[in-house]
Amino acid sequence: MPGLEDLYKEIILDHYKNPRNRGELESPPAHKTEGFNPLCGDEVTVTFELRDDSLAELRIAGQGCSISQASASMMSAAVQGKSISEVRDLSREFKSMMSIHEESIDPKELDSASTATFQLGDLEALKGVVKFPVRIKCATLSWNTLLTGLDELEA
Amino acid sequence: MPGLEDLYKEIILDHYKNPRNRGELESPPAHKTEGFNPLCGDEVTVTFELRDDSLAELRIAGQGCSISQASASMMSAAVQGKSISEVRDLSREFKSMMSIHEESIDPKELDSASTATFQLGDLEALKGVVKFPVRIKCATLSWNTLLTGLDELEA
Amino acid sequence: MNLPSDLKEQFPLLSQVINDHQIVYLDSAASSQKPDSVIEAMNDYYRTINANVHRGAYEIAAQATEAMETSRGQIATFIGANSASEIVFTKNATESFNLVARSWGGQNLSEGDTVLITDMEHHANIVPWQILGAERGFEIRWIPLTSDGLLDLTQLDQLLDGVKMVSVTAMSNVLGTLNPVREIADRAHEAGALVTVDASQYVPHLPTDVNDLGADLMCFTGHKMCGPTGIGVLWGREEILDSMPPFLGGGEMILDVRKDGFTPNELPHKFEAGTPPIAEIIGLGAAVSFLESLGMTAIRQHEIRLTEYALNALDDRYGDELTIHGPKDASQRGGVLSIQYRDVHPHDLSQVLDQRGICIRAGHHCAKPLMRELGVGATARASLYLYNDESDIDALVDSLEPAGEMFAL
Amino acid sequence: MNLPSDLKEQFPLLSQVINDHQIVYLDSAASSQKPDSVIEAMNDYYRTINANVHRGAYEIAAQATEAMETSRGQIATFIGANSASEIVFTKNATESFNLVARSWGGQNLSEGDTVLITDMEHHANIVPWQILGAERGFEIRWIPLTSDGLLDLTQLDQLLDGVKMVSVTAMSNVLGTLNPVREIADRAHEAGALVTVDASQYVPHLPTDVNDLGADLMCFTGHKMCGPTGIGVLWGREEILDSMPPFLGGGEMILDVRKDGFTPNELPHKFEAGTPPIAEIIGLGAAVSFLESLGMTAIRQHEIRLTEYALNALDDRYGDELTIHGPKDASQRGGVLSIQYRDVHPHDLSQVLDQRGICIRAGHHCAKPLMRELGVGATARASLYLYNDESDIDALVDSLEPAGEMFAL
Ligand SMILES: Cc1ncc(COP(=O)(O)O)c(C=O)c1O
Ligand SMILES: Cc1ncc(COP(=O)(O)O)c(C=O)c1O
Repeated sequence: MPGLEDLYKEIILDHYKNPRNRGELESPPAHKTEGFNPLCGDEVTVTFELRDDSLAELRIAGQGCSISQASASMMSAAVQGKSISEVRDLSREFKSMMSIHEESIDPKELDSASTATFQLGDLEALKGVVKFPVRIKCATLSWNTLLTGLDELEA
Repeated sequence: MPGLEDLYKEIILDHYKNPRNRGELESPPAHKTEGFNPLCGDEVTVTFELRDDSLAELRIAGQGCSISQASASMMSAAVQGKSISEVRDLSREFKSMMSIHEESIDPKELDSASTATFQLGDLEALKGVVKFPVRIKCATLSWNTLLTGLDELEA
Repeated sequence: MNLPSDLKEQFPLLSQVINDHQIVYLDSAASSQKPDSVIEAMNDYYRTINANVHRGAYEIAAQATEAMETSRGQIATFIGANSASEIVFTKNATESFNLVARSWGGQNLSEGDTVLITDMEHHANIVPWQILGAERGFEIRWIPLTSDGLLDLTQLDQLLDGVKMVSVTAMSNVLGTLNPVREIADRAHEAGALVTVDASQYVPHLPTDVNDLGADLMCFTGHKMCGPTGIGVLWGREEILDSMPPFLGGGEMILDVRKDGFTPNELPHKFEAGTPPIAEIIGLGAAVSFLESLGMTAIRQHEIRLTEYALNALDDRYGDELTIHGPKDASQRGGVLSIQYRDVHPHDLSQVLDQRGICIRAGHHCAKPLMRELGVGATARASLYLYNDESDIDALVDSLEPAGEMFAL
Repeated sequence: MNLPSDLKEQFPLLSQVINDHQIVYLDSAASSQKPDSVIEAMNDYYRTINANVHRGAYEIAAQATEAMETSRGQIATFIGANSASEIVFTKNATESFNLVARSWGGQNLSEGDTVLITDMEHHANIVPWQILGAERGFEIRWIPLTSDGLLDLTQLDQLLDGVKMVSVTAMSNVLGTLNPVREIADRAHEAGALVTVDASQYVPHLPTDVNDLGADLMCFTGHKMCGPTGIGVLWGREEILDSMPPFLGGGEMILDVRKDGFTPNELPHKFEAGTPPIAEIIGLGAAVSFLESLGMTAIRQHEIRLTEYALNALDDRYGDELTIHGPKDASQRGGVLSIQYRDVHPHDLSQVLDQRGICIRAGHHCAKPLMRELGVGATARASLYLYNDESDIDALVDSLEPAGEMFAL
């Protein structure tokens, strides 16, 4: 049985207590997407603006546990300013790290994740969440919400 | 565990193999009622004619196991020619004999049954059926059907 | 009368060791643990008389049928039903509510009609009405709450106007609130409405009598009352159940099937389609025997004492740093404690507690409309049952502080 | 490959002594016996990880959830489903059919539409359509039988005209007939209809692959396949299940509940309202493991051999005095033998056999329309499973004669 220190790394608690890019952009012009975790009631609101195919500005609002809040904060720091395709690659890499059943992942995704040149950086700290399967959805909530937002804009 | 000899008395097999009052009266003028046992598919058709408040004529048709057929045959012999109130008393007496859970019987019924002056006669042979609870409905099917028929006429 | 102090020994799971700690199980509102006698009753069934019921002429089939029907009778007695045929077996309380909504509601509710529920209902007593309501266009009205987490009945007469069915929980699974079901039922009946009671959190914990409650229909679930999973109950007054059309169709629930239609069976079989959860019914009968052997009054007294102990211990230790949703008085509530400690998120709290072998539940507890009323996304809920004791509460109390140190913002 | 010859030892009930005879269980078409491994899997759950699933952050709740979802995956693999989310847990096959009729049928069937079933269906695949049909006014059409108890497909194209759903049993629980499901499915699909398969008597006895069968939806039940009572399965192709509205409403099946409505959850949870039959799901997983350890092909071979042995032994001994409904060839049928011996009534026959510890079933087997086609009120049905052997057949054969002497008219 993994210990709490695997889950609650110092950097995670730091992002939880001092969340980056907190708030909501005015929408429109920003795009706004809400996500929620039906199991536990966590809610997240992602607002962002695209400029030249890049995530120029992004803000996070909502409520949730330390993992969901820290993950959202880390994500915001990691994706701000990146191009959409970089964001998608990064999200694949992150979600593959968050996957307990690697075999159930789309092989195409794994492939591109393993050849991705990105560094997860701070996000690596969330690796320990995989050992606590019920918390995985907390960590992926903000990413899935952002991806939904990007899909909505591209659709 | 009771043995087969408790169930299949000689007189029962005799009624089964040589059923009395078998057939159907023309209806109308006769009254006709069908009954069935949902558990096992037994079916019985009772036709009878009343004259002066008496069961002047009665016939039994249908299909079923030895117990349901013998019980129907015995009933036909026992009730033919009797007055309606005699038939009702007899049926109460019979059904009280067929009851495993005496406490669940309507006390009024028990009362009138125990003070009834009728003799069950041949019908007593069916007493052993009580030891085989799943067969009780076989034995009471024809009686219940006859009672339904009487109720229909009186309603 | 007190409960025996060695009760935990009868519950095999309670001797588990989790993360080097003897388990402290404080999640009985989600599902209770099972005593040996319940597990053994089902084993006995499978090992000695397993056979399909109601249709077999052979010995073990007859015994299985008798065991199942004996359970039905026990459960009828346990809740003060007038006869065993008022007890309909379902798979859980949720199915019982769907049966009521689809069968009774399908027959009686259409546009212009109203169903009255409350802001503290479990999804099981909300969504079935919403599904039918979307088809039929009737209104669902909600009894609001006071700030103490009680039902606010000041406007009840207006709320009852035009209502055909009042469906209300006897005890909240989030707040612990015990509702004045009898009062509501009397006023509902005066207004011409029927009353369905959600007794999922009530039957396991308090002496229950359907006539005292004034209920017309009542739903509860086996797994919260020391019984197995896979078994629920719908009780209804005979004339009401008799008037309702069948819900699920199939074997057992028919008298006859022809190509052009079917004739429904008598109660309770009319509502029990297909092979019933035989082992589970027998297990629930054993659970009822177990509860009766302790005495429901003694169980209730034990839970009041323990709830009081918990409320006091938490208040003594944490004062204003800690809030408990719902009524303050232990005699007005069940042993369900939704705790807000500083600003520690329920998920993080339960994670820290788990590390010490303490099982509490964090989430919306299938009561999202209530969460919105409380203005929270989730609560951390500790809930008690007959097997809990002071040591369980002490473990809970001692574990909050470290969580606060870790997570307070 | 043969089955181990000491298989009976794994089934505790089969060592029972009934009326001074070791039990001879020949009623597996009604319900199968359970091996120790299935009973123990449920005991383990209750004793070590019993907790409500899907919502708990603590250790045993996570383990319970994982055990339940592992079972779902095993069952998906066992029947060749494309993913675990195509497996919906119900309480029995009957509920599965009601789900299909109410949810798919409610969305797709109205006046002018037709559902095609067969003359050999179980009530579970008749009455749900009749209930909805009475509300909606669509037609139910029946595929007739040949005198051998096969489906008469000569008029299938005409019968398929205007049909939206074909719902057919893969194996009759009365005649033993194995139906050409793939052929029917192909022709149904050509005609633009979907296909639901009743695999209640098929999955327990033959290797099953939903894609090979050509099914769109498939229903089966746990208690006939060495699993516990209280658990059934609906399998469906993902896009079909996705298109269907929820059936029962309550907890688990929602993403969100607001006062003005709810948002359904994803598959398979959308169809699983309330606390699931957790122990039963785990028990069914153990049953699938048990069946896989023997091998479904070996089970099928064993049953063919034993059915042949039975058909020959009965014919040798009784010749024209005995008729068996359904196909004569053991490879065309399952081990379900509806016997007519002289004019002994099925009830009397089963009673005499019970006296010798032999369990067979007498009745209409929840197939009253079929009984009418056969022109009988009931049949005496002996049915085999993996644990039966020649000695069971010998006991059956030897016991008919005394019954004949007693009852022949
Ligand atoms: C062919 C067939 N379909 C459906 C069923 C219904 O199964 P259950 O009673 O478990 O719902 C049965 C068994 O009773 C059956 O034999
Ligand atoms: C108040 C209340 N009602 C209904 C239910 C539903 O019970 P089940 O999930 O067993 O159907 C629950 C428990 O989850 C509950 O707490």
